[in-house]
Amino acid sequence: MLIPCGQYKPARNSSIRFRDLITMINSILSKFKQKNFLIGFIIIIAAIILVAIYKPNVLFEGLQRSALYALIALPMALLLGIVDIVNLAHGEFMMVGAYFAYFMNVQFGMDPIVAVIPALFLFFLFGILVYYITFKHIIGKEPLSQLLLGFGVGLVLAEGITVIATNFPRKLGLDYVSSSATIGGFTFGTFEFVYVAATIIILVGLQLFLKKTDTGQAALAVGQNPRGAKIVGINVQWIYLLIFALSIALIGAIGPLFGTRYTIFPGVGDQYTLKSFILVAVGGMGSLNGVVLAALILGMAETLVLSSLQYGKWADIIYFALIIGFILYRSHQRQVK
Amino acid sequence: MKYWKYLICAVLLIVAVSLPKFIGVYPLQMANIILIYMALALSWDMLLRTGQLSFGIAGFFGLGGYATMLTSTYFGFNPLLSLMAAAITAGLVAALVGYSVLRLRALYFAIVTLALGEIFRVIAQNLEITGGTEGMLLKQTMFKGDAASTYWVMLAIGVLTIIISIIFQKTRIHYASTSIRNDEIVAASSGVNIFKYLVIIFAVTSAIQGLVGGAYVQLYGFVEPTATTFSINFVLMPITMALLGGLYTTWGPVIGAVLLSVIAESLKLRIPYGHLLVYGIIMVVGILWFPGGIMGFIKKMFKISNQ
Amino acid sequence: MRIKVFIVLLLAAFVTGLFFVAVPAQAAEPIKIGALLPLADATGKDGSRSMELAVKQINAKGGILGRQVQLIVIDDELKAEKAAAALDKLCTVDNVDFIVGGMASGITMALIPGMKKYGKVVVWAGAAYSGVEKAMEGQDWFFHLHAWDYQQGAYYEKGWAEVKQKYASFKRDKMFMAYEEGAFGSGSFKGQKVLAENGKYEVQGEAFKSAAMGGGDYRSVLRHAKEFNPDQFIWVGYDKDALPMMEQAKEIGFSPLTFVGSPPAWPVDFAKQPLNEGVLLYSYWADTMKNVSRASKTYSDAFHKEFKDTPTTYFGPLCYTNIMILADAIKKAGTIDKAAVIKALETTNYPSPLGDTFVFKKSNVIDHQANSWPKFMQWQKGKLEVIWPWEYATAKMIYPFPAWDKRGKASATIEGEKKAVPAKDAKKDKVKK
Amino acid sequence: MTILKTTGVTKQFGGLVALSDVNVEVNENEIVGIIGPNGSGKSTFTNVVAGVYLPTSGKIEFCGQDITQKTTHEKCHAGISRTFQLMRPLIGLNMIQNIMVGAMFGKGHSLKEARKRSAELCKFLDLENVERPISAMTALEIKKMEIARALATEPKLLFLDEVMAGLNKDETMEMINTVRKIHSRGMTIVIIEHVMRVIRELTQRVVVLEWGKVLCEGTYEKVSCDQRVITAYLGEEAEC
Repeated sequence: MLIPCGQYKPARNSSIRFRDLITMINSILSKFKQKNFLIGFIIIIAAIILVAIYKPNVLFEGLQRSALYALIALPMALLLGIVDIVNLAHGEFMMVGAYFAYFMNVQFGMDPIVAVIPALFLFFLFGILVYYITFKHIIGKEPLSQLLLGFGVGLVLAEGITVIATNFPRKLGLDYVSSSATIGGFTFGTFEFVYVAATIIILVGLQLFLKKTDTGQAALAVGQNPRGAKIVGINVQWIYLLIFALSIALIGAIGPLFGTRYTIFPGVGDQYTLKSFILVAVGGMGSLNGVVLAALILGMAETLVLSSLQYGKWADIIYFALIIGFILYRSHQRQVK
Repeated sequence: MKYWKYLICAVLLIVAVSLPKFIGVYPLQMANIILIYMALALSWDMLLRTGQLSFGIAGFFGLGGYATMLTSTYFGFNPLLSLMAAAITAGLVAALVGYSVLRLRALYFAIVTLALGEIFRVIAQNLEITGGTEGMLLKQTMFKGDAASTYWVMLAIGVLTIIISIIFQKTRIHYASTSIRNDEIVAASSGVNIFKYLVIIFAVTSAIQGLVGGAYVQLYGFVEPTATTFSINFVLMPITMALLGGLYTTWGPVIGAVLLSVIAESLKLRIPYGHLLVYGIIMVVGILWFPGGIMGFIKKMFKISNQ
Repeated sequence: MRIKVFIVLLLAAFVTGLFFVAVPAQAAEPIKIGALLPLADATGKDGSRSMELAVKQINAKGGILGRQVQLIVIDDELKAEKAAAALDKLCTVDNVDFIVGGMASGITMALIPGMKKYGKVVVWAGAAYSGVEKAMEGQDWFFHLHAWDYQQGAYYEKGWAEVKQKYASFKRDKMFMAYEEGAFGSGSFKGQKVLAENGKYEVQGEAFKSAAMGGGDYRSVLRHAKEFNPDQFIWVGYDKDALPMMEQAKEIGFSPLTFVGSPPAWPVDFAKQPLNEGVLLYSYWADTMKNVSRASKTYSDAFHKEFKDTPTTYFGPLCYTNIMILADAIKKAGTIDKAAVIKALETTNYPSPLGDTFVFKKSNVIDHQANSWPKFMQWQKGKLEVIWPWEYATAKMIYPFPAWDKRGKASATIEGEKKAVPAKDAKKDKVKK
Repeated sequence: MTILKTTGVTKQFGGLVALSDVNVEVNENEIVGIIGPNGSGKSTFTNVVAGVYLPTSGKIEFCGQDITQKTTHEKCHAGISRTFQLMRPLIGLNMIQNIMVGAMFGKGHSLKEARKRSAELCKFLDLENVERPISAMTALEIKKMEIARALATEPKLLFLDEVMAGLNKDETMEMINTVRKIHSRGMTIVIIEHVMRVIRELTQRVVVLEWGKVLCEGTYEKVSCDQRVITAYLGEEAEC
């Protein structure tokens, strides 16, 4: 076990059993019996089919775009949704990761996708360092101070990169990022499916971590009630440290993937911090699946609107109106309950 | 003891009002910037006292800016009247929007206010009447840009904000917002009409933000939706200043605004390249030293010395 | 008690601030020039370095009128209120004699009230938005170097017409413009629509979110462009959009006859990318111009010697020109008196590293508009070559834009494409000169 | 005279039925005790009547008015006030300011008047040194302060939700006296309690809840000998 958890040891089988699978399927099936869920499901399927006929590229590109959003939002969902730490320097860590991959490529010819693995380790250590220097002293005090701290850390990272590498935009020229496939006269890019794959890997990995390991369970407990978790013997500081470092490691490792396709510059991260923040809120705090679903819906909707020529300039409004709508709807649901 | 306070305030006010006699145009311009951010930070803090975290500062700031621009361009309002229009527009819109949005709490409220600001921006950017993405230029800025007069207007706005904040701290609104922030169920059970107070406070603080936005347009003479008028800077900087200065107080955001603005400007003049790096480090160190903000630190010092 | 200490702290903070901010004014021995540039931006960095270079050169020759020149550059941080404060500092604290610099139109808008208030001679490098021009109507102290947006548009039309004349196979009946959704992009498209109406060709446009603003996915725009099947595709955006735009165009297999981009600068290492081959662009200057222009070579060499670097944006030579024009005028006027300097500036005739010889004329609105013109350039084998105007041409145009599937991994296949340039046109070229 | 009357009040949380068909009447100037094992719906009943939750079905009448759909603060204005099971002081305010919140918003007094009345309440409940912050107060004082905050709204009906929890024997005694003192001023009180001794000492009538239903009702003596109640409590503190 990674973390000494004291007396807290939930009795759990760490392997997925067949029976678990059955109960999972059963719980999914039982949802279909609810009328609303069924209607919603049918509408979504119908919408997907309609879109696929009307504009097949929306399906592929929307999926890819959503996957990128979800990918970047997941580490924040882990940190903010599970253990309630706001890290406004989220996007900046990704930016640093992308610069790391860039210079690994320029200096040593390392492929950015390979650079994900060293980035994962380095950023885990970096996360520990940043946690010990900064966030450790803030957590549990005034929660809003985290906003200022994150903003300051983000500024230091962005400006540090500016000092080291200037703020000229950089982009690796990689042949494979513009690879494409053609099906029946319809050409679409294939590289960005990397984002889809990475999202699935991270999502499943995090779910398993949270549900099937003692440490993950402890993290959930800390998120729900830090004081209670302390009482039952969980080492809360350790959990914070671990989750923080894990989140930084993940977002740092996403950096190289991001940098393959997008131009990087010191200010590239902050927009994605905001996007992730929004997705975590829309998806529901604490729900990783919700975040991915929110990314899927918002990304698809955005792509769909953009794909129509006249309304493209209103895409932002639809995006933000959807966000407000979702959050209001969810809050309404909560009240009804 | 009590009179001391008033005396000091009076002296400060006199010094502030007569400042143009002693200092040049550039320090006055800096004072204007400080007053702009101070009013924004303080108004944000006033809403935060109810526990509602708003990211919509830039939205209402921009809304007020556009209101000023449109009323003075199309209806020929004089500058002060157009500032009123800005405050009223922002306040009204906030009250209307607040009816649905103020049921939300915490991060959900924060994100929705942020999204609202973005919606205002996109509307301003896509309409013909607001000048589209290129924005608009004001024919004549207020008082023809006379440094002393504009400073007095800004000072009036700053003092007004401080007075509103003090009123909020001295009257029942203080009790309402503190109880809502601490425990909504207790507040409601004690008879606080939470929603009413939230709408009032949201409208008032948004009106202040709109007013400052209007003044910004009157000072610099233009609106431009993407980079300036709805800039995320007007969200991040006030929040940063209020947090560093100390929350839930009148003087915390004021101190934060003065300190951070002065530090930013002096750093810029001393280190032309990379001053933001130092600025970021100061922020991080500042919040690590004073986790409760500078005001929190001062209060703690007093408690220790009193005991 | 509490309030007392607090007041003391507040006053202490304030006094410290004044101490920091109020830099004491020095005796007015040197001629002072104040510059406003966004130092964190590539354009501002090139610009400020070039200004420093110009001032150094002037001072090395003994200054102007026997006085040294002092350059004071302040970062406008691309923030309107900071820029306005910086202008006030230049005019009241540093007591500069002249104002130069300027990049973004949005920032310039915030400076207009201040500039009018102080009425100092302003030689302004940047700002293309014609709204600024309208606001400056009748201000005799305002000298503007960069062409206004509508002037640029008209000039491009002229250029394409000349290209068409020269290359028989050149076609530009349908055009698609992808523009970033900010003022820069949408302003360009607005102008383009008017020009297309006059020029009687078809134009369609669509906005995209620039990577600078958090965008970076251009595929829907590119698909629309592909459906429209234009002869010419132009994107108006920033350096951050450059390479992903090419990659995504390749991804969906979109290669129009001419592929034009007009960012203010290009990303680091764009020159090394094989995808850039054949991309056309609008710019005022390229380093290769040292082969055709002596002024350009002098500047380029001096810059390289001073900073061991090559300017990446045309704001380098533009800002260099900015200082040089002003210095010449002061010299000619023999004084720093405002009216005399304005008179002298009006007679400016300066062969600039940008290629053009700068003179000030009346524009549609303002009295003093320099005749600086953008050029058509093309990436060829990793170098920016000037295509048009013919007198600065450093290479011939590759036409049509080589299709993605017809080029190998390297740019070796391009050689054959070059033959598409009709040989007979070489004569016309000479006649023009 | 009946002051509070609930008819068929039911509350569901998703699939969980927390209250089902609860009919309770409270008469003016009496002390009613509500008892029941953990999770029997005592606190939910308070929350439904005092307005934190709206009932799924049923009707709540207060002083002859239908207040079923009213919000929390409206119910407070109508005259229902309450304390909480766990201590919930407003930590941003000091002792007297906490009480002033009730006086100002529950009854609409001005700041000055509220301070005066709150000071009186403090005296009445033996609270001293009223400008202390919450951090400098004992548990008993906080409990008393919360009662004062509820009283400051000048209610017709006061709910005391497990007001004795966490107090030692002496403190419990003091609290019982305090409740008596409040009752002697003519207040109608509903007391939700776990500690049987308190119920025995204070109440005139007891309602027993189990699984969200009313099990039985009557005087303490009658209820405590009821076989069903004894089974429900399984001998827990129930002494005949």
